[in-house]
Amino acid sequence: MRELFDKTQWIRDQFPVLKRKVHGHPLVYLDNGATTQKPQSVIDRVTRFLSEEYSTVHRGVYLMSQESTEFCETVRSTIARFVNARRPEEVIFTSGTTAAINLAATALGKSVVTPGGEIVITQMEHHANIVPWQQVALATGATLKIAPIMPDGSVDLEAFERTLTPKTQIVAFPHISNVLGTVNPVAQMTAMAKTVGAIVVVDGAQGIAHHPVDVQAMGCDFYCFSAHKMYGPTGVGVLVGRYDLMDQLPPVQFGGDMIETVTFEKSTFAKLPAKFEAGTPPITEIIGMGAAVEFIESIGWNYILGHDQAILNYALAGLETIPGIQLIGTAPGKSAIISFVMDGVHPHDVGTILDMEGVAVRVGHHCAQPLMGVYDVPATIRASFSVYNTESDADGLLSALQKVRHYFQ
Amino acid sequence: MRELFDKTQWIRDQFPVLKRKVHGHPLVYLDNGATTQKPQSVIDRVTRFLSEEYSTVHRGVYLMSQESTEFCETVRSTIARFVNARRPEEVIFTSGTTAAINLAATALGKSVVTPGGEIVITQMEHHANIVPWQQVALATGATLKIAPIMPDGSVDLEAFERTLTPKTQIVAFPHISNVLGTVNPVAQMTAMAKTVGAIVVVDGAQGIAHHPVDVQAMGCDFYCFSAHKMYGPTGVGVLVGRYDLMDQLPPVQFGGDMIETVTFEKSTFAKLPAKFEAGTPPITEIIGMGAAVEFIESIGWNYILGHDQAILNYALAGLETIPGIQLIGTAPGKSAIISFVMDGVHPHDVGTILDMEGVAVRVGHHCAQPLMGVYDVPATIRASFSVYNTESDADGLLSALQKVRHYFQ
Amino acid sequence: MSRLDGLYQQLILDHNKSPRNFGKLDPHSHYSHGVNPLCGDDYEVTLQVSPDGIIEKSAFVGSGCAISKSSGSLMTSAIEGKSVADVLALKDRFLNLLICDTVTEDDRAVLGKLAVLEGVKKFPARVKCAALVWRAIEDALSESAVQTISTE
Amino acid sequence: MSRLDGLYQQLILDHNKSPRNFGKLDPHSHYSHGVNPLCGDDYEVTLQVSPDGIIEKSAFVGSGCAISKSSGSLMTSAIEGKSVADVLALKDRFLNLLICDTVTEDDRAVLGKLAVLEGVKKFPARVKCAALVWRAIEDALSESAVQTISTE
Ligand SMILES: Cc1ncc(COP(=O)(O)O)c(C=O)c1O
Ligand SMILES: Cc1ncc(COP(=O)(O)O)c(C=O)c1O
Repeated sequence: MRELFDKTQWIRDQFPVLKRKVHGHPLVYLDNGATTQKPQSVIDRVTRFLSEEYSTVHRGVYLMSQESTEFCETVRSTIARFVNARRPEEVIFTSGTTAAINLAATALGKSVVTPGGEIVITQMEHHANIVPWQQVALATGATLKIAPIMPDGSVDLEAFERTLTPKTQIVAFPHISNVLGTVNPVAQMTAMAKTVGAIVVVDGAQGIAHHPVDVQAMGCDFYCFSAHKMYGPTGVGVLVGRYDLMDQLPPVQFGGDMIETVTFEKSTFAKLPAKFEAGTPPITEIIGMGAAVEFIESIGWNYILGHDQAILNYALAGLETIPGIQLIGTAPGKSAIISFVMDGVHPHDVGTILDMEGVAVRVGHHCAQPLMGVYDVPATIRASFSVYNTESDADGLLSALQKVRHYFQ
Repeated sequence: MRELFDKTQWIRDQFPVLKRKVHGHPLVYLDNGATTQKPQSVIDRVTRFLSEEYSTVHRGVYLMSQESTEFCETVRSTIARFVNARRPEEVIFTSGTTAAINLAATALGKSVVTPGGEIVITQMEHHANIVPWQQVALATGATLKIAPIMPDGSVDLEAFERTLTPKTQIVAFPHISNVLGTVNPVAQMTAMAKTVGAIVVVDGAQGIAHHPVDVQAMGCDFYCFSAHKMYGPTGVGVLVGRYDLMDQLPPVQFGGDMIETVTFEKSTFAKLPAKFEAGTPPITEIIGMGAAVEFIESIGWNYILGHDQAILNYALAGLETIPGIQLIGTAPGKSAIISFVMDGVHPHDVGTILDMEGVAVRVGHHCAQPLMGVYDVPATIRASFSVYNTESDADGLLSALQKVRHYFQ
Repeated sequence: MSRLDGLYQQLILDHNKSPRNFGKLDPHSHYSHGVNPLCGDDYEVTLQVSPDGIIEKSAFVGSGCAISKSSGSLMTSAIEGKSVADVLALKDRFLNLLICDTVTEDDRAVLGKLAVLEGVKKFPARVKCAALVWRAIEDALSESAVQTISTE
Repeated sequence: MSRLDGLYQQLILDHNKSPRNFGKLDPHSHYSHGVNPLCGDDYEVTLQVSPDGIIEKSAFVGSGCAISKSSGSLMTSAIEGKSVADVLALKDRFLNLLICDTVTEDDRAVLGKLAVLEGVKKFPARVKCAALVWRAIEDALSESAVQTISTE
């Protein structure tokens, strides 16, 4: 464990923002579930691109545009390798997870979902994996069905299986819950969904930076994520989709680069991935995302997984010493996302007091209002950890919570 | 004119990429219609944000998140002022022009356009302002009607007026044509469209950095643009829309931040602008876009308009000295976008030879295939100028074109 | 006094722990439902207003943070017996207290115990918490009194 | 020789100006339509193939850059009288010439005049121009010969 935290210092040094002070205290950044900070390598890559290399993609015969195109296509290949996609064309750049899920939902809603069909999601969804499916259900006359979770925050697999019927057309669930930290057995759930022939969409927003992703081993049809939660830029994300399926789906956004020919009467559409990438892509952000993947690979999954568990256990042990804390989400093998409530104190007050101590956590419903209903809490406090968080960050959280107890006995 | 070009040097010095060499020649960057380079102030703002201030928006009670939120909302206000919107909530952040037009088209397609209705666009549209409307027409049973242009590349206003009927529900056209450089009389065309009660959508991709925009004076309902064509980041753009209209339109993307309440049964949606901004926005890019607007304001419209005409006239005078050049788009008062073809040489060959001389122009159909058909050319060469282009850039273009003539007499 | 001490004063913590007038008046003449979707604060405000415009009774119920809850408790305690016009004037003075630097001793005197919430001024993100029940009562006293209102 | 001189050799410029076999064979036994949507190159290739698999006549027509047009002219000149199998082998050798560093003198001898397009190798963005008509003929000779093909 010592060794783990030594490497953490080496990692911390790569994140300039971590030197910041907040209200006079060193920043303890524990809102990684919302977004992660950026390493120098990502910042530098973006700066260099903008200062020396910036150009548009696809359309230029000139050198700089060819270079930009190559940079972006190299990132596509890098990401395809990172998630073990079958081919680079399975990687569609979007503006983020939300856009990726909406893309998949809209395309599937127009082509796969039918009246009387069923869409299955779980009780632990982020709004981004609820509302698009509600809309598809509304538009198509399909039914949205909710698979329940168990008190510890893991999916009730037996109930999940019973929710699946021959009418199930889509099954969507998160890789990792952004509130509970639960790591879902994606391959197993996908296999169940496949027995009824459903298309499986995995919300990978919290998964991509915390667990190795192998879309082929998982067996899912779509996997969605955002760069900004994996040390990369905002404004870009990815929809990884099975080629043969996506090839059949209709495009969703229309404009330049996604067409083959346009006449005023009729347009024909380009092949994958262009078909789903209308307009000028987030070029700089894609290039920064490539550097983010390289950053993750430079750290390695061994460290990431080990550190995640170490910091989780350390923080949980500390939380036990503070009276009146109730954990929300205690599934075995969960990721280092800790949601909790404190007896007699509203999360909002906790958030303010923690902030005054330099501790950044998120309080609220975490875009998972229905899940709050399941646990019958209006909101939770969420501390979500990342590769650069140390024991001392966890200590900072704990002593700030003591401060909360000082005001709210 | 001398004075203008002196200021240009001061401006050039702010763009680090302009120091670059290409194939041993100083870069002559004339693909500004595709995307513009970035000034140091934009690069620095992005770098500082990522290095010292990065955090998510909306959801945090902690200081950094409040700061991020304030940065982004300040940019919203800045942009509202920049285009003279009625209120900041009329500014919706999107991932770019294409996304903005698609957003408007999808929302209007679901609520305003009806079978038998008519959508009017012009012959000079970019694919981004054709294909989304084709799709709306297809989905609703409306008809897409095309208003013709005159040989010089200006809209035939009489014909435009005749195209409008009481059935016209939407009228969409560009502020400035990306191929022809034509500056459309937006206020006049909007007034015509309003006599038949149509909703007016202006594609401002080429307008925003080249002409002052006043959406109230223009009278249009929507105005769309991308940051990357106005010295700002990729991955962000804006849909400016009339508040009372947008308030009535259904949301298009679904997820976090755009909801009011979510239950598994039903969701209700947030007010403007949140309703149309699902998911984590392009935070860094929005902040960079704010710096881009400040950059434009630091230069001032006087310079921009004067320089645009000066460089246009200088380049046109030079082109006259080269045999066999045919200009595409010669409307009076046009912007500094010069499309042309050369007798006996395909644009693609011109592009390659120019590139070897360090001159970056775009060759092809410029995402305006139907317009190529109107002029009966397969493609054009396009040199598009920006605030940092000098007489010597124009000279570079001309001597490179002489080189083309060396190969292709 | 630290900024936090200024925010979480004993009186506030006390009203948070034992909110006065916590419940729903039945019957009531006026009603409003105030929510802050971002942090989940959610209160119902009910009033019994006499025909001549005097707040005879007021109550609030719901859930939320210490600031919003103590604000509800302090508000309902402060307004009983006051006229509608006086309550609306008090509301303006109170909202002013939360955001303006020009609060006078006179203002504080009129606001009485309510002035204890002035510490919120140094926490801009919490202003809407303190204001929520006041927005709700404003709404309840307006024509369109049955709507749900929301602050963000 | 400068890179540009290597690309725009006299023979290429000559075939661009006066393309051989420029037109459409009617009747024809094989047909394909090749387009490069990005730069607008657009050609139809027609063939008359004898029952025993010999290319008796070939033609191409359409519009595009000097590289694609001269490539069409050189291709149609080179393949007449050859067997389908030989043409497909020639195509492979030609595509190899455009992208590989391992081209031998032997390759160049077999390719003959076609080897003049080797200068394209230094212009990766132009490889698809030179390849377009060859992709079209490959397509014309395959089973699914009536499709439009596109290179990007
Ligand atoms: C006139 C016009 N409209 C729309 C667009 C699309 O903009 P973007 O690619 O940034 O979405 C462009 C630029 O390519 C344009 O020039
Ligand atoms: C599980 C989950 N799904 C989806 C999202 C949405 O991601 P984004 O806001 O980047 O689109 C998030 C993050 O907010 C998340 O945690």
